[in-house]
Amino acid sequence: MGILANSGTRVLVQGITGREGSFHALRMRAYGTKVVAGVTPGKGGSDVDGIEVYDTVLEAMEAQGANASCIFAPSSSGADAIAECIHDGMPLIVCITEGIPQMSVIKALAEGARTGWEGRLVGPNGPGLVTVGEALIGISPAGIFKKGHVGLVSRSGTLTYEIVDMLSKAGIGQTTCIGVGGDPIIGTTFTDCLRLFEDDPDTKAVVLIGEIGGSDEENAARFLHEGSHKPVIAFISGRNAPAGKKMGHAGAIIYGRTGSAQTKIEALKDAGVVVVDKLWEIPGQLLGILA
Amino acid sequence: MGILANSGTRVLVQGITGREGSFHALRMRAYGTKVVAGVTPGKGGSDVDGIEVYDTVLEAMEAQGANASCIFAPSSSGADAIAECIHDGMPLIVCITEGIPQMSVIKALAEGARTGWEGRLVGPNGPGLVTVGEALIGISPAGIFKKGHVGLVSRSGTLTYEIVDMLSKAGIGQTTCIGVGGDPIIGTTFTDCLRLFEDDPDTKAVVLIGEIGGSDEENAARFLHEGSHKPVIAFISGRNAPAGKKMGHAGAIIYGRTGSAQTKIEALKDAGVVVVDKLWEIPGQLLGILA
Amino acid sequence: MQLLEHQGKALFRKYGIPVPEGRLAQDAEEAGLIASSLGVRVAVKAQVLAGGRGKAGGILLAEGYEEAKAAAAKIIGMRIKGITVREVLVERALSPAEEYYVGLTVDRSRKAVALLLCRSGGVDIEEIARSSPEAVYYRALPPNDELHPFKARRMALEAGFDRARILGIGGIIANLYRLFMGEAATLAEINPLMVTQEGKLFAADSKMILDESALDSTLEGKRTLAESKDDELERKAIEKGLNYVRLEGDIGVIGNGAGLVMATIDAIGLNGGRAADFLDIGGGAKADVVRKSLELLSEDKNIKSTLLNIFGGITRCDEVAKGILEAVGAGSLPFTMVVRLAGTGEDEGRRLLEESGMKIAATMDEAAQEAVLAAKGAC
Amino acid sequence: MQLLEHQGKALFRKYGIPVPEGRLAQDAEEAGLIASSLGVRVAVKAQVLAGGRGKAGGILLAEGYEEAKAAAAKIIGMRIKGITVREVLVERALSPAEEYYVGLTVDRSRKAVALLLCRSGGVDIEEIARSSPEAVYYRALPPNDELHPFKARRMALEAGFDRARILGIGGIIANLYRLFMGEAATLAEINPLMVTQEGKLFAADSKMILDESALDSTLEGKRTLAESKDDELERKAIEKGLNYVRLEGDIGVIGNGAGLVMATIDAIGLNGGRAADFLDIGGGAKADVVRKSLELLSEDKNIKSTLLNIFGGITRCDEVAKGILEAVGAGSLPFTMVVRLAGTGEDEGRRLLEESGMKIAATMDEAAQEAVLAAKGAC
Repeated sequence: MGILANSGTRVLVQGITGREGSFHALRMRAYGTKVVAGVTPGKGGSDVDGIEVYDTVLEAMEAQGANASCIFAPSSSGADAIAECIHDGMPLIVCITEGIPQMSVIKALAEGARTGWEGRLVGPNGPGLVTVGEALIGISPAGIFKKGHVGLVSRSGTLTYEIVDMLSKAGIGQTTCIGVGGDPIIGTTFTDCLRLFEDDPDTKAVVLIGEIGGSDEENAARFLHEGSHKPVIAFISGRNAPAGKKMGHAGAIIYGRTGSAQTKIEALKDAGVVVVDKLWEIPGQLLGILA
Repeated sequence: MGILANSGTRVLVQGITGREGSFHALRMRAYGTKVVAGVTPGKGGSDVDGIEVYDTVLEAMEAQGANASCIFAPSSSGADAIAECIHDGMPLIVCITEGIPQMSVIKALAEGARTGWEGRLVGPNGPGLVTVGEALIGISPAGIFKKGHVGLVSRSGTLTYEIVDMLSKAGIGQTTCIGVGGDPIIGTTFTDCLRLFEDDPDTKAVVLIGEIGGSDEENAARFLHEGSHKPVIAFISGRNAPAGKKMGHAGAIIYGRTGSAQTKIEALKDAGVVVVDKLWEIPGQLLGILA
Repeated sequence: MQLLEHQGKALFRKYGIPVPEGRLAQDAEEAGLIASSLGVRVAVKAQVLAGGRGKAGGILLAEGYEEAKAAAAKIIGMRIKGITVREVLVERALSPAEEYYVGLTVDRSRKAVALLLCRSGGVDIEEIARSSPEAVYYRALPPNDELHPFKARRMALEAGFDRARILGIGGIIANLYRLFMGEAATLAEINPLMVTQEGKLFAADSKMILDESALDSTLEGKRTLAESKDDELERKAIEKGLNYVRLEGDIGVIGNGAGLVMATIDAIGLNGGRAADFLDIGGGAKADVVRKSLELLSEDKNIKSTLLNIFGGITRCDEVAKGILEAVGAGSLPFTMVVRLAGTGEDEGRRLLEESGMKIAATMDEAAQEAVLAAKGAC
Repeated sequence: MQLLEHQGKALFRKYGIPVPEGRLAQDAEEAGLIASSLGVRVAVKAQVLAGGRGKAGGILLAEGYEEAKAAAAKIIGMRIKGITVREVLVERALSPAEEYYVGLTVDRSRKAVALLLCRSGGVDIEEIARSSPEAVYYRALPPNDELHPFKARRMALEAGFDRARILGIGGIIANLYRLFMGEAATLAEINPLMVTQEGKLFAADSKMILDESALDSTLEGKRTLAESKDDELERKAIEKGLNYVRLEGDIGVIGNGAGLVMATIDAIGLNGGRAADFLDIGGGAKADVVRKSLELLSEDKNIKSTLLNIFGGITRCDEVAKGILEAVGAGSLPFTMVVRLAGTGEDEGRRLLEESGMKIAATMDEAAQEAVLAAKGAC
């Protein structure tokens, strides 16, 4: 089980003939992920170690039944890759590409809403996701994961690896670990993931790794306030970061009392979440909960 | 009777506080047109010789039941005035303003199509229309018209006056005279007007004044080819104009064998239209038809 | 406003469409220097707004300083379809493996942006469109702010373009669309879009028309517009704010409204004469516009008689009459005046002109006949 | 990329948003000349990216050459929130009748463009938003290429703006939206939008942030970005392609991934230290990036120890180790190095460093403690 992807997920890799794309496509396949196709415009008809390459997403979906895409595109064409998937009704899009302009992502998602697209975008600018033992979509190092009952959702890539490594070494396995992406505008949010974990019978507890900026953590806290939910342990990084000068009044007005480490921690605590001060306290807290 | 507007049409004038707007609003009212409101943003609450002014089209429609708008706006805000009418569901928009970028008009009409607007735009860059004895919307000189049974549709303002004057002096009255506008992108076409005249019991014959460029005359000829129709007399100006260098290959490819005076004249003749060589032959031809 | 090849290519560069390396030269010497700094075989291309440059000898290949200088010396000063060549574009010559056609234009009937693609680009595209219309791919695009490259790639595939090149071609089509919308173009053509022997893509020529209504009505916009005119009088007309096009006859034409002016030109034609211009004073023109118009036509030495044809609506005939008298008063006109006035202010206008001894024609037909007779008499 | 007031106002001008007449001055003399050429009362305004300029004495009113020169002399060289003022904007001083607030920003939660309007502009807008949130008009706009002025006027009416001014205000909002979309802004504020005693509208201040991801990745874009940084080391970092922010402590921090770097800074804080910077080498960094990063930190004289914290995913610990050794080899580092390596290539990386006598911390917590101790020991 786990969420978003499993052993039945048929992944296509956009940008598969690039250096990063081919490297990670083969690593994903080595993990056991069903990597069924690649897309690189102009390279249709070739293959990457047996994975057939197509010119368009539509061709790859029709020929190989791909139902998830992992995007490794240069930043200048990342938004186009997302838009192509949305246009063709791709159920799951995992975008690794960083440096995509925010407005391009807003436009692509608005177009999806307008045309009734019912899929999900994870990222951009994230490490992707892993449903342990079933499917690895993205760039996470495969060796750190261990199958178990903790779901993890994070805005940061390396911090996720750090924590997953700690958990696995402490004997705490995971269901699905998701990096939602570090950009201001992302598809799938903390709240979306918490909702999905709520319905996953294998997940017994969730680790949430937030950071300063935006209000995704506060939104998650609001969701957790409503009704009962599985136990959540959170860590917020950036308490010692300087107050962001970037938001301007408009940001301050919209987000109001959100965005700082303090507001996030308080909101989550109010919602019954255990918020640890130190990263390395997470395994201990989890062992207490899962015991 | 006549088409598009009649004595029941309630006209609002956009840009009514400007020099042209106020001048023509009062001339229209003097003709007998029901000029029920004006719109000039920021001047709401004032009046022009008793005609109340509003800040928005919506307010004018709600307060005065306006169901047609005549736009006198500077070229830089003409497209905005059209867009405002379309947004508020105005049934008839007559746009006098010239110099509106083509793409703005294309976008406004596309937005209308997208949102299900069922109204009609006449113009931009035309003299408007007159249903003789009932409503004058636009800038045509009132004195030249005479009530009767000929409909007239033209791409040119002054040429229309010239012909209407000839007709009236020859004792030939009109139902409705429409200037569709001289811009490449216009709302209501020759074909639209011919269709409406076909259903107007008062109109016995139609005069069509075309000119070189585009394919609106050829499209009208195609419409007239289908089934029987009221008699049409046409004149095409621009036979001696130099061949347009402006269209490029793309224009030539799209319009194919259209656009020149010759192709227009041939197409109309093929559709059973009497095409006169000289403007001043129109009254004689009409007298023959109406006799 | 139609752009010269090098102006269009500057816009191509701005929007990321690859063009061959090259620069504009004002004289032969400069052309030679550009060629030697490029260090490759170059094309020396006349910069004029006339079709058929190549056939007229306006494009020559050259290598090195001497050859390029000689080629430019041949081309600069040459007249192509009546226009004198003042500048040449010197750019890297390409070896085409394939030539495509890519065009965007406003489709008046469909009220949309039309994308046209063809596998066979180059000069014969219109012939191909006529003889085998199925070879030209057509797509009406919604007027959005963007055309996604992935959609452009699919259109290129549907048009039968080489699959191996669709990444580059899709980007070029998407960028051309951005240019089209961003610069308010009504026509943007790359013909040919060249695929070199090495598989690289280049816009080898440009044809661009910008919507004059969308140019900022600033001095800057007006100057650009004026610079785009090859004809001296057309440039002056823009500076004076007049809507004027030079034609090739000997009878001046002034009227109010484009349709009326064209009909007047036709009436002259029907009577065996040829118009020297198209000059529309528009609606509601005051005396000074009429005076400026007559002054402009006075500079055209070909004009033997001038027909001024007014049907007054917003335009008042008495204002027009005042303008004529101002022009006559400022110095005698170098041509015979034939005037026809009708509509608003007709009586007052006639009175003013008749007082000064000028004759007014009764109808448009009569006016045209008189103007033709006067031009012939002056020969 | 945050813009200075005068840079933002240049964009306002480009998009037709009225700003007070004025120019930038690099020294007091120039400021005096601008004031005397304007011939009116002027505001002399420090150009720094810090809030509260006015309260800090960075904005002075003056009239004529002498007063303006004196005001500029006071302001240039002044330090506001740690930033030295290098330039002043000298512009016509306005007499406000009303001050509005107009702002556009990316709304992260709604994934939309947010328009914010308030009848009470000026410095206290945030306070107003807190105390009477109903006074701030909010509207999420779809990400189209245009916001019609008529819609903007209706929003201004809904926000309670003066009905007599909505024509101008609607145009300004629509133009600000064009700017926001056209320049890929993530924030565009006019605060205050001033209505003068004469009823004219002016953007009296600008606050603009552009999306760095949308800057062309050309040298030009990078240079603009570098120029936008007040800090010398931050400018250098951009030239070297490093993602660096200077902080105020004495412990250098380098890590891979923004979250890990922030967590490292927090770990230092929990152990009683203060970080001197945020430096993220990103994913898959090679040895040279690590070397460049250490070289950059070597230029910060405040740094007493540096903690390099790597969890290898795509990034290989052995590459990182090589980079450290290159930096050490190129010249001894002016601070104590504390290294923590985990993940991909950990064993090889440890071996390389231990061979050269460097100690590796076992955990992140231990590494933070060591770095704090080292910094304290160096005092």
